[in-house]
Amino acid sequence: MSLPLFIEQILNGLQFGVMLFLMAAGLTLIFGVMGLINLAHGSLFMVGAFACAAVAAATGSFWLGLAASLAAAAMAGAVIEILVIRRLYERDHLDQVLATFALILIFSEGTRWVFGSFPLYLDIPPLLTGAASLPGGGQYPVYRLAVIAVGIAVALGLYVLIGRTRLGMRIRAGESDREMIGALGVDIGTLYTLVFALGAALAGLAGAMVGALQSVQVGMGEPVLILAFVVIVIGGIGSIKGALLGSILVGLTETLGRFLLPHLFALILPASEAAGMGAALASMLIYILMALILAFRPRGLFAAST
Amino acid sequence: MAEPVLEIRNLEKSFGALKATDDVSLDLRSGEIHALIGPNGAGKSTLVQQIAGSLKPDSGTILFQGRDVSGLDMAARARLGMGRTFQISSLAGEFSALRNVMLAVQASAGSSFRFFRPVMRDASLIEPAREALSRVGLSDRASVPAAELSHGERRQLEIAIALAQGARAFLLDEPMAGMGPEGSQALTRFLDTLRAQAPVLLIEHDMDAVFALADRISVLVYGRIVATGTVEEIRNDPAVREAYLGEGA
Amino acid sequence: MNRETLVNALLILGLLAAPFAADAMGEPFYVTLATRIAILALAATGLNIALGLGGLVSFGHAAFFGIGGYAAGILATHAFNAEPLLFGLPGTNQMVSIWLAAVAAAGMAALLIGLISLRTSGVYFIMITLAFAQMIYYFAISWPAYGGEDGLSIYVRNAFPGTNTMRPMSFFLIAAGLLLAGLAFFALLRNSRFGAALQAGRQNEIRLAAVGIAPFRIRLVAFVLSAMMTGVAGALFADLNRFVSPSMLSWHMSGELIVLIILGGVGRLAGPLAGAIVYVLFEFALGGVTEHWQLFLGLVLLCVVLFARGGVVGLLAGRARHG
Amino acid sequence: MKNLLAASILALSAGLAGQAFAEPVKIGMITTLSGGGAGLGIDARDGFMLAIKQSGNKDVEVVTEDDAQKPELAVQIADKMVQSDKVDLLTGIIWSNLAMAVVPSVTAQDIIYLSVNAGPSALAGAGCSPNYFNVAYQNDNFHEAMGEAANKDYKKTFVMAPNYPAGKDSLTGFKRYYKGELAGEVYTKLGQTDYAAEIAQIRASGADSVFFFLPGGMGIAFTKQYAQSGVDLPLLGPAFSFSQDVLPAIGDAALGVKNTASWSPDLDNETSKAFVESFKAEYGRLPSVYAAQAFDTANLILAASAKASVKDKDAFRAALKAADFKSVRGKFSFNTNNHPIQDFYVREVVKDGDTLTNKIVGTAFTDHKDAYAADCKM
Repeated sequence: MSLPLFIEQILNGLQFGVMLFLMAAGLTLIFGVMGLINLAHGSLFMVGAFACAAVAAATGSFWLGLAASLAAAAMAGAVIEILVIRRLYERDHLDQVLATFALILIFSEGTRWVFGSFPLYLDIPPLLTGAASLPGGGQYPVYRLAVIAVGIAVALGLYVLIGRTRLGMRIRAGESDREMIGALGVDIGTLYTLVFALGAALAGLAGAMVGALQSVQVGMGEPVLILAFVVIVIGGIGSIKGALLGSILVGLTETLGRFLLPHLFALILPASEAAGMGAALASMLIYILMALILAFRPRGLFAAST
Repeated sequence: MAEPVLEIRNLEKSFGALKATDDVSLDLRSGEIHALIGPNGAGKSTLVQQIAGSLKPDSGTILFQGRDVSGLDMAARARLGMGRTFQISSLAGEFSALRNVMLAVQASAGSSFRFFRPVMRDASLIEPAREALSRVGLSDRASVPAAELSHGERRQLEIAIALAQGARAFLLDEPMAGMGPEGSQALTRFLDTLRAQAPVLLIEHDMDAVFALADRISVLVYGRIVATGTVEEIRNDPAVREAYLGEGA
Repeated sequence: MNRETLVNALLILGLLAAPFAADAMGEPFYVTLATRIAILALAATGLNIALGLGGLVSFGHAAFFGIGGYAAGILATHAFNAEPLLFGLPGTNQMVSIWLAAVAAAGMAALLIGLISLRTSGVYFIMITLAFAQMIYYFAISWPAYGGEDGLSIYVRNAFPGTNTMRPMSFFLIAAGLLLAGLAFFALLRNSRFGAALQAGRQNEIRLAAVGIAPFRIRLVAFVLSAMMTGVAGALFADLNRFVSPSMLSWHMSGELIVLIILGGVGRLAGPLAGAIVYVLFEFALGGVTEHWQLFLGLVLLCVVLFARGGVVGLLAGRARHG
Repeated sequence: MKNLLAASILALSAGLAGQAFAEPVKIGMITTLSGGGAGLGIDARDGFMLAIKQSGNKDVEVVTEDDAQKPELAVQIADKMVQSDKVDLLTGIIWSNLAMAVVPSVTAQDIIYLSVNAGPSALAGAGCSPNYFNVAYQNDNFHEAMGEAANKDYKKTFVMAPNYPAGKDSLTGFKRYYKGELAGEVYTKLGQTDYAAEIAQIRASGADSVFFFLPGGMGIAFTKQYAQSGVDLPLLGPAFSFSQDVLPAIGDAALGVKNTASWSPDLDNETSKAFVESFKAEYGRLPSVYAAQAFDTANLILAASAKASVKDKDAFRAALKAADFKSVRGKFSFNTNNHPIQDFYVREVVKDGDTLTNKIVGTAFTDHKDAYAADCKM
């Protein structure tokens, strides 16, 4: 195994983790502030990808598509928050799981009704095509480097937003004490809608960026959703820091496991069987990781203080 | 002197930089009511939680009936005979008052791993539960769901549950809180009879009740016990007057 | 007789009577549909022990459903091919032995999963049960010995003494019989000492511990019992379809089981049955009308959660009462 | 031109339309019309219904239902179609796992099933049935064809497929005919959408070509990511990842990729040309290989129904087995296990105006039979 290959795989894990972070940050923010568990977050990811693909196809510009994905996902988020989600804040998790499960069905079938059953086309913008040289002789796609950069920028942005702005102060107040921010004279309904739309926009952004790498199709949000849940549970629900760390951990585990496990099994098994066994174990690996972490830290690595 | 029923030695608990329990030692002897008083934020509830087993101390030992229970969880300590009531009532809200008490009977007498016999036809659960309810004066409210009881009734129900557990010591966390003067007086009279059954560690804000009931009083300030003694000794203790009653200096 | 008892009796009688009517009219398919309802209701009744009585929102019960299904599939395959299973033990095509195996396998899995999962609570519990189910799902897909993603066919439905199980009516009666047994078990459990402790733990965990009952052990046993019943339902489901595949283990299946309970009424005796009747009929009726039926299913679910709390049984029989 | 072709279709089908069947035929079509895999099912349904429509025959009734790609639902629908709708024939299933759920139990009930796509090996070998006719292919075929075709240009191929039975069959099929060395063999997670880790391994492997089988969205994702990665080894694959349903979503990244299939839109025979034109006229898009196979299936049923009564199972099975219909694939006959004997072509993805499509660049096999027929005792 050469060094460039190893560096490339680390970057792959990082890029995957950063993408998960965009999803997980929204989920964990919504949980932290409103105490809501939102299964439909994957649908907002899908909305972002479809909006980007549709607008990019109509205008020929990926960048307009990207803007559209943010707007469409934020809008979809705000609409479902007002129509459905705000009725769920006082309910138990069971009702929340079920209502947002229903939203998944509605979003998926609705999207299919509008866009049809065939995957849409979305390509990366010309500016970001091609591969860059890595130190050590490897090559790496520019677009994936850009995704990593966006992820880091969003993480920094969230840090500043929550730590340094009035909105962030209200969000933090909302996390620790809902009645207090009511007393501060903040319109709590608007704040919740805003936070939900912010989380949705992050999911939409992730959807658009990933849509250019993968295929834009109905149901694309579900595997990502489950991984994002794994991430926030590992990191500690409600903690942005935990979401970041969990994302990177899951991204690296998933990528390196897929790559290294077959090699490990090859030491004791014939090649073809080793590939199969390694792949089987790799697909279970992050769930094993999650079970291990929760067995020792039942509230995740950075549990919020409740 | 008889061996104490409950003995706490050098208990310590910190939350970050805050020392909530600072080298606390105290004991509870059979037949007495030992009151624990202190200003808000002194760490009384934290101490009760550690004694009952819902919070783990950083260090120190808790002996109950001569046995080290520091490693046991709340349920195990309850089974040994710690009967606890809560500052904010903690009941199974959908269950009737009677079923709440029956749960305690079931826990103290026999196993909960019985899967078929209906509890509502099990006289060995119902009879002792009714008796406990009647002792606290809740007989006519037996079939009302706990969530629909009044504030005072819920406090009485908690005590009935502790009785039905067959407690060897009672840990009562502010049982008078939120009760009207009449209720407080009735409860004071009742608690006075309770010490004959088992000793009581009483955490209470109501000074009239404390001075009326307590055999001994310990004063907790900023996580430390600043004084322990009889009612008279505490009334006259200058340290207590300064730190707690806000007099002097 | 109070109103809930009446509603329960009507639901059960309705389920039992409908297939006879359908059979008499020469519509055997409706017998199959009723069998499906009975089996899903049994699976959801299992989940209702953990979720309804214990408040344990398991988002991974598909794991036990699928394990039961695979127990049936694997034993039947070995019997069919006359290959020994393990340590020279033969497979079997006898339903009763298969059910016992399904109970044992699902119970073992639940014991292991429960030991870790029950250390957590709330959202963490929801997510860790989901994660364990996903783990088993991916294992089933990638494990080649029993068909992987392609699943495993049971060529001939397994046997039950004294009857021909391939007749839709016979198989329905077997499924309905197990459902009745399951409901009876649930009813007894709910009113027992164990049920009292389990329900008290849902209402107030601290109270349960404060009287001296450790919630963990109660919940673990409930989780295992719950999984066992769902496992038996899984074995029946495999026999209904004469087929078992990883999709029985998928998270959508876990979601569907929860949906059945909420639709019918959480913690109610006949809740899962009412939910299964509504869900299966809805899926059947709408699937023939529009290919976008999942959209309407979603809307209906949403309305139930938002506006009709207590589900079908709650609507018909009013709020639940505890003695 | 279009009118001329339309006229010739009418003329072609007139022969069948004129004949009333001995018995009306009721066909149950179970296929995937919702969820992520709906594109394939919709193509199959449209191809099938096109043939029925062109025949103009009033004695054929088709009931279609959506299986949502769920095996349990497919079984339920099959039960309903057999027990309640009382269909004579079943068809339409796209996925092997759904076929494995439905086919063994319906054929055991003496219902004839015709496969428009899935061809699991279990049903071609020991599990074959006189009531099961596969009009598409045996699952290994496309991969075998690529293995054979790869021998010409490549010596060291990197192979990759998802870790599930069809994926393993795929690599087995490829290796059955490929004589070169394997630079690597990788199984990915089913439903995986990010292939950066695998692409890195390909880059490091020293291969001279890459063979992959990744159906549906997985293939779209892989091909796009591969094109961006800077690795420029030639890609080889079965037609599934480069069929007409997914090409628009992959875009130019697919250009030049070699893939194998039993049919291509540019296949040079009258039936195929007429089919492509009329499909475009009817639905406004190019047909995929799934549409072509379903179109053939419908025409096979029509031809057999004209010869024998569907109620006379023995005669009807014989009429099906004769395969006396005009296939869009040109030559078509059934092997002893009721699976096709047909030619396989190497296609290349090209751009025809603005539309991405496939062009035949060679033949991999003529009159190819699957590897399992010998195990079929029938």
